[in-house]
Amino acid sequence: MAVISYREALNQAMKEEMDRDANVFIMGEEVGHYNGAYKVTQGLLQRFSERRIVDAPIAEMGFTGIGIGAAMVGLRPIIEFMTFNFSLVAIDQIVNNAAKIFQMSGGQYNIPIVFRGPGGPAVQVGSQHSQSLESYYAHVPGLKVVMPSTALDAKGLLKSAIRDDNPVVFIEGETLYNTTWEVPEGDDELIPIGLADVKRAGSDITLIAWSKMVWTCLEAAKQLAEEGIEAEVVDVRTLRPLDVETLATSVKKTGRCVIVEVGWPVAGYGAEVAYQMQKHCMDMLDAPIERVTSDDVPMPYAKNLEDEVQPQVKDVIEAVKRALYLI
Amino acid sequence: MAVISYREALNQAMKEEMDRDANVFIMGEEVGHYNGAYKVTQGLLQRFSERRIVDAPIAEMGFTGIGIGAAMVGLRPIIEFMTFNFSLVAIDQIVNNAAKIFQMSGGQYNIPIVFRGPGGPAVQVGSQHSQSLESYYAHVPGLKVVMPSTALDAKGLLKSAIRDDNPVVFIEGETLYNTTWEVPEGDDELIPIGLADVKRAGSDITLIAWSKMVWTCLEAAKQLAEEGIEAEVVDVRTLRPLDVETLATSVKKTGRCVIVEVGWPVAGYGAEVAYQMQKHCMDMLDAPIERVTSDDVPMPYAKNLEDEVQPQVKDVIEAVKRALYLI
Amino acid sequence: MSTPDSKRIEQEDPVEYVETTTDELAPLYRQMLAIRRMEEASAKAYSQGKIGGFLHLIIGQEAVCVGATAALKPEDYVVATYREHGHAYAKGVAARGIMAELYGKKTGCVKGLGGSMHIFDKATNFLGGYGIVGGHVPIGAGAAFASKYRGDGRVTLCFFGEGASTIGGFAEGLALAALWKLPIVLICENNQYSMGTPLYRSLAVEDVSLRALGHGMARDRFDGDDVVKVKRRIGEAVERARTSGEPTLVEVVTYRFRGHSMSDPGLYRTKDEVEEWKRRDPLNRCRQRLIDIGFADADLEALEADVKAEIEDAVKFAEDSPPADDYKSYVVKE
Amino acid sequence: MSTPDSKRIEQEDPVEYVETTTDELAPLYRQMLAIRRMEEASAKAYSQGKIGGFLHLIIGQEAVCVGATAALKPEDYVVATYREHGHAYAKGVAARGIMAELYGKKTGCVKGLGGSMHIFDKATNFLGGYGIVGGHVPIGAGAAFASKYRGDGRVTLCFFGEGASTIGGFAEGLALAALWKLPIVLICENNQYSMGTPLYRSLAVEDVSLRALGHGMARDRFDGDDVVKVKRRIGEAVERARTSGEPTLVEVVTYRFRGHSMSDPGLYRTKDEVEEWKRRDPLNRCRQRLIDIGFADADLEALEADVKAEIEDAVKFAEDSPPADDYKSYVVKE
Ligand SMILES: Cc1ncc(C[n+]2csc(CCOP(=O)(O)OP(=O)(O)O)c2C)c(N)n1
Ligand SMILES: Cc1ncc(C[n+]2csc(CCOP(=O)(O)OP(=O)(O)O)c2C)c(N)n1
Ligand SMILES: [Mg+2]
Ligand SMILES: [Mg+2]
Repeated sequence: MAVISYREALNQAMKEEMDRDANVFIMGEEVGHYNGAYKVTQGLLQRFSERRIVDAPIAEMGFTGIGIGAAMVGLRPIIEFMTFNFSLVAIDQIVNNAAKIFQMSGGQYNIPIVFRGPGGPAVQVGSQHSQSLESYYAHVPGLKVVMPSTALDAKGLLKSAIRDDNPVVFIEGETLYNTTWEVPEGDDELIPIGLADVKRAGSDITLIAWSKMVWTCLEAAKQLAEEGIEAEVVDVRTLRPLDVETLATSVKKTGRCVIVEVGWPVAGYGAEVAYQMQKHCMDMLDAPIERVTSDDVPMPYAKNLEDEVQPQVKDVIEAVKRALYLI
Repeated sequence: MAVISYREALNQAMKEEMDRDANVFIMGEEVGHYNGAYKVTQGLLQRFSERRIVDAPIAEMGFTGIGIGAAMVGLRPIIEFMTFNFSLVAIDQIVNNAAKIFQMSGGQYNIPIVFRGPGGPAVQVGSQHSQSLESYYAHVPGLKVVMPSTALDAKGLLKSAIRDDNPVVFIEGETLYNTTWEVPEGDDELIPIGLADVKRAGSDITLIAWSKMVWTCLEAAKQLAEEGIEAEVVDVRTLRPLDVETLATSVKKTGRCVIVEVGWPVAGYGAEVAYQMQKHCMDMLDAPIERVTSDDVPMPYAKNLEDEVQPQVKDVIEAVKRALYLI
Repeated sequence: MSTPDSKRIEQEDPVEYVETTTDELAPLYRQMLAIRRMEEASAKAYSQGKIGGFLHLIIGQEAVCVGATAALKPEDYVVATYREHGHAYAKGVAARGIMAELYGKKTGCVKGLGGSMHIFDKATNFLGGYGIVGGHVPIGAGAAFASKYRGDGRVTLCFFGEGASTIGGFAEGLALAALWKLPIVLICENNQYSMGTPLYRSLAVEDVSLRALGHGMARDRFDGDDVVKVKRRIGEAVERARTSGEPTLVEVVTYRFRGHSMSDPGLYRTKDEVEEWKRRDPLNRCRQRLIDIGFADADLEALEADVKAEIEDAVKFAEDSPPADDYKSYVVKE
Repeated sequence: MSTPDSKRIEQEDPVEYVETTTDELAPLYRQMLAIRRMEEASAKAYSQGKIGGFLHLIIGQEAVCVGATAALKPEDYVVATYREHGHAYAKGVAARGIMAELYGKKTGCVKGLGGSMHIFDKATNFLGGYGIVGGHVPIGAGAAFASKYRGDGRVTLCFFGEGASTIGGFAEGLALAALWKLPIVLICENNQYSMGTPLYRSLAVEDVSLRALGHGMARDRFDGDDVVKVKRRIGEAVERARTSGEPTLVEVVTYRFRGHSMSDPGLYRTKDEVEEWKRRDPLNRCRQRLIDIGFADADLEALEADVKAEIEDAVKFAEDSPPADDYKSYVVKE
């Protein structure tokens, strides 16, 4: 076991899978010579050459479509969005082509492709560069959607995504790249897509989150523990398909549930989780399901406002107390 | 009062508002000489000339952005998407520009614009032309989202949308254009954005729907009444901002709730409605909230499959009976 | 640049036919005729309510897809729009599978899931018909990218209408194909209308091939009346792609005889205009040419009877096939 | 087309200056200098942690935005990218408002909500800085559309980088501006890098202005060393837009001295390359030219002192201003 960063974990996953399968290649802006805008592809150009690490011009719709076309005929592209904010100019390709070609072709052409890059708010980059688009992708049949919170999950899930025969939208936490975690060495520690993970056990309440908000929940749980409240933290990890069972098992056990997401509230992915939990656990719920989300506003630039807008540890703690009828 | 079609109602709304305000113009593919792909703009070119009824080439991103730019400097564009399926190539303009310019400019530039056109499944047009994207738009702060089900609502709400100082995404039912309803004559019957509408009163259960599914629910309610079950049908009408109060009042009264939507289930707008209802009505709920949605698949072409995939009256009735613990 | 009043089509009349032989021309004529009959049969079935949704016919444009695909090898790829029945057939997709698909049957080439706009066939490397204008151009570039990646020497043809030339998907596909020198031929079938919009109201410059200039890409432009000419000129571009790996933007000027789709009466064109084009029908011309260069009457009769039988068989097959019955197995590949 | 080895910039050296007077040049120099000082001050504040997020500086490119906007009337519109502090200043936005915005203060020109990438100012018709590459080109075309709709005689300048020339938003804006003859000047600031990517790896043809050919649009291309040249040449395009309502695509070859943003060390360029361009610094050249054509030493000193005071005042204003405090009032207009 080695303690490595989330960034390094992603880098290893791609390196190992590219070593393993010559059909895997990476395409995106600044992924090669620049080593990636967030340095996730560091060193890969040197190892794999320009043929397999393809620096693309600013044409997300174009290179997303190129990835899909290449996947149709058997390659296994990894398309990096510099950030998922820029995937909006390419989303038609993902929703209308990547997700549907397997169906439209009556099962003849499957699309083994990974769309990856950072998503969710960064720091002080303003409203066009700070948004969480996971609900857009989770909405679409034909896609899988993965959002790992730790280096361990990042590596194991990215490897699974690359080996998956379907399009996988793999959204990395823009502020998680420097976080570290223990990750086994070698290349066989795959983590299957579609499984949630209990990141902390607890009996009083279930906190459900994904990506960066898992860390926020773990910190909240730690602080709550000091007050004698034991929160279970369940990391969704895969948004599509959702592991309803693991989530519901926890909620049935604790009888209370707070869903924490960094995105906008209305029709966010948290609403789906809430629906599933009320449906599967209603009889066991001792309080309404709470969501903690960002405020329903475009992200402001000023740091103080940005912090106010996003869910903080204190907001999670407050929601937990509301759900426990302590306030 | 005259009985007019949904199509005619939309046409009247635009005609009246264009007569009223010289800053209003319509831009989109085939809106002028062709009178609209669905003939919603019939006759407007003759009345208002090419200056105000602008046939655009196939460049949704371009003409959506042109609308936004024109709105910044004071015009009031109505941008027609031939169908909302094609809005996916322009969604970046709507999410990142239309919805955010008011905020990004610190309140200096508001964007009075309407994006309108048919949405939701048509008949046998396959997966790229049959999808319900309302949850994408409802997710975004800065937008308003309207989906009228009747000619009356269509007219009154479109007029309000055109007069609104914010971007309004106005999604028409692709299969509703020929439906008729009583609509008062003259031009002052505005219906405010943000109000739900009880389309049928009932005491046993609340059916919540929007657009075409309101009709499905009304039919289900009729059939249920024959069995002695009185369903209240609430038409959401405006998805953003959602009129939680009207919905919750009904659900608290009936104690049961079925949400019916024609789109995909996962992270659909119905999930948001479900969350709001469980949050506001949990103590008054006698059964878990049910959703009836389309199957979680891309839309097939064959008519028999297409019908199977979409919510039918019988599916609504079944869900109602489940919620009433009758099955 | 031109105005509504300027002559919109530069067209030699009479056609100067390209040299050919009956051996070369007869199979091309056969394909064009089969496509014409298939399209007519589907129009009939549509009006009988047996085919639903949108149905975009290619009648009048057959020489383009037939001539172009004739320049290919079987392993080459073709990508097309929603107006793709002809392209699929020309690439080798059986009329049975296409017709059954239009009928929404289980035996359709995509099992009744796609319908008219989404014909796909892996066996013949037909990469599909797509409904979002311009969205398939990057897909085609992607297949070409794969060929370059593998060095497999395959070429991709990507068809689109002139109406697609204003949309970003086309522009990005063009830019990337040029930058990366992808072995693709981008074929603009300029049928002079994008739905009800004539060229002069959708394009600042009606010569779409000029877009190649800004990207240093090879280009060509000619009319689509003579299927052999199409085969030769596209053949040059295919050769360029195959040997030097370089893309070409080719514009072929053509005309659709019918409306945009079955629901469009086409009122935006004068009867005279349509009649004038019908007079130059590339199918009739091809037939005449075949006779002129010495194809025997008996052979022609046999060929035409054969086509008739093939399409009748396809319709019967479609009629008799069981309805589509599975929409769940092709969402996620297990 | 060119390769990595070909000479990437055609650049006269020494510059052949365009005729001018001290009356014309002094205010242009003043603006360029103020922008340079403002950028330097913001770089400093950024490294002190007082400015956050991305900070894209325009140092080295000042002659372009200053020369171009000098060709405008106050009622004309300007739209720009995330690298827009200079454009905003040149259009008349006060340094105080810009600097306070970078600091995220309540007194910022967009109240601390936008930051470096989103400067807007209605009073000066500055329609904003945008973060999605190419996404603002249609916005600019929209302002021009409004001018045409109203016949108000205004002209819109829309600035973007050469890296934006491959994206659909640019292509669609270009096509529509050409088709509808919108009074806009599309100005490509070709600073030869798009983040770390040099021209030859992002563009098949390095002359972006050639894209105009496919749309029958007027075009121009020149280097951005002499602010007066920029003013004259953009002035011609502005005049064309104002009088005949026709758009122009103009490419100005320039260079950014700093990295793409503050977090980019710019390792993809050689020191020599950067030094060579710094030697030709348009700001220094402008200053020298001003002296050469007879601007008095005392006047120059006074001008420079004035600029220094203005920027110091702006920084002090930003430092002293209260933090942003309202993010709720500007989501929906009531
Ligand atoms: C992005 C997008 N916008 C609009 C449409 C609707 N539409 C379908 S075909 C068509 C006209 C296309 O014209 P052209 O490209 O010339 O091809 P043709 O139909 O003439 O073969 C339009 C507007 C669409 N399918 N996709
Ligand atoms: C659609 C989109 N893709 C990617 C980015 C990330 N990005 C920001 S600036 C930039 C480079 C732009 O280069 P250029 O257009 O030449 O302008 P310059 O920065 O040189 O002024 C990139 C890739 C973005 N903001 N938007
Ligand atoms: Mg056409
Ligand atoms: Mg640049």
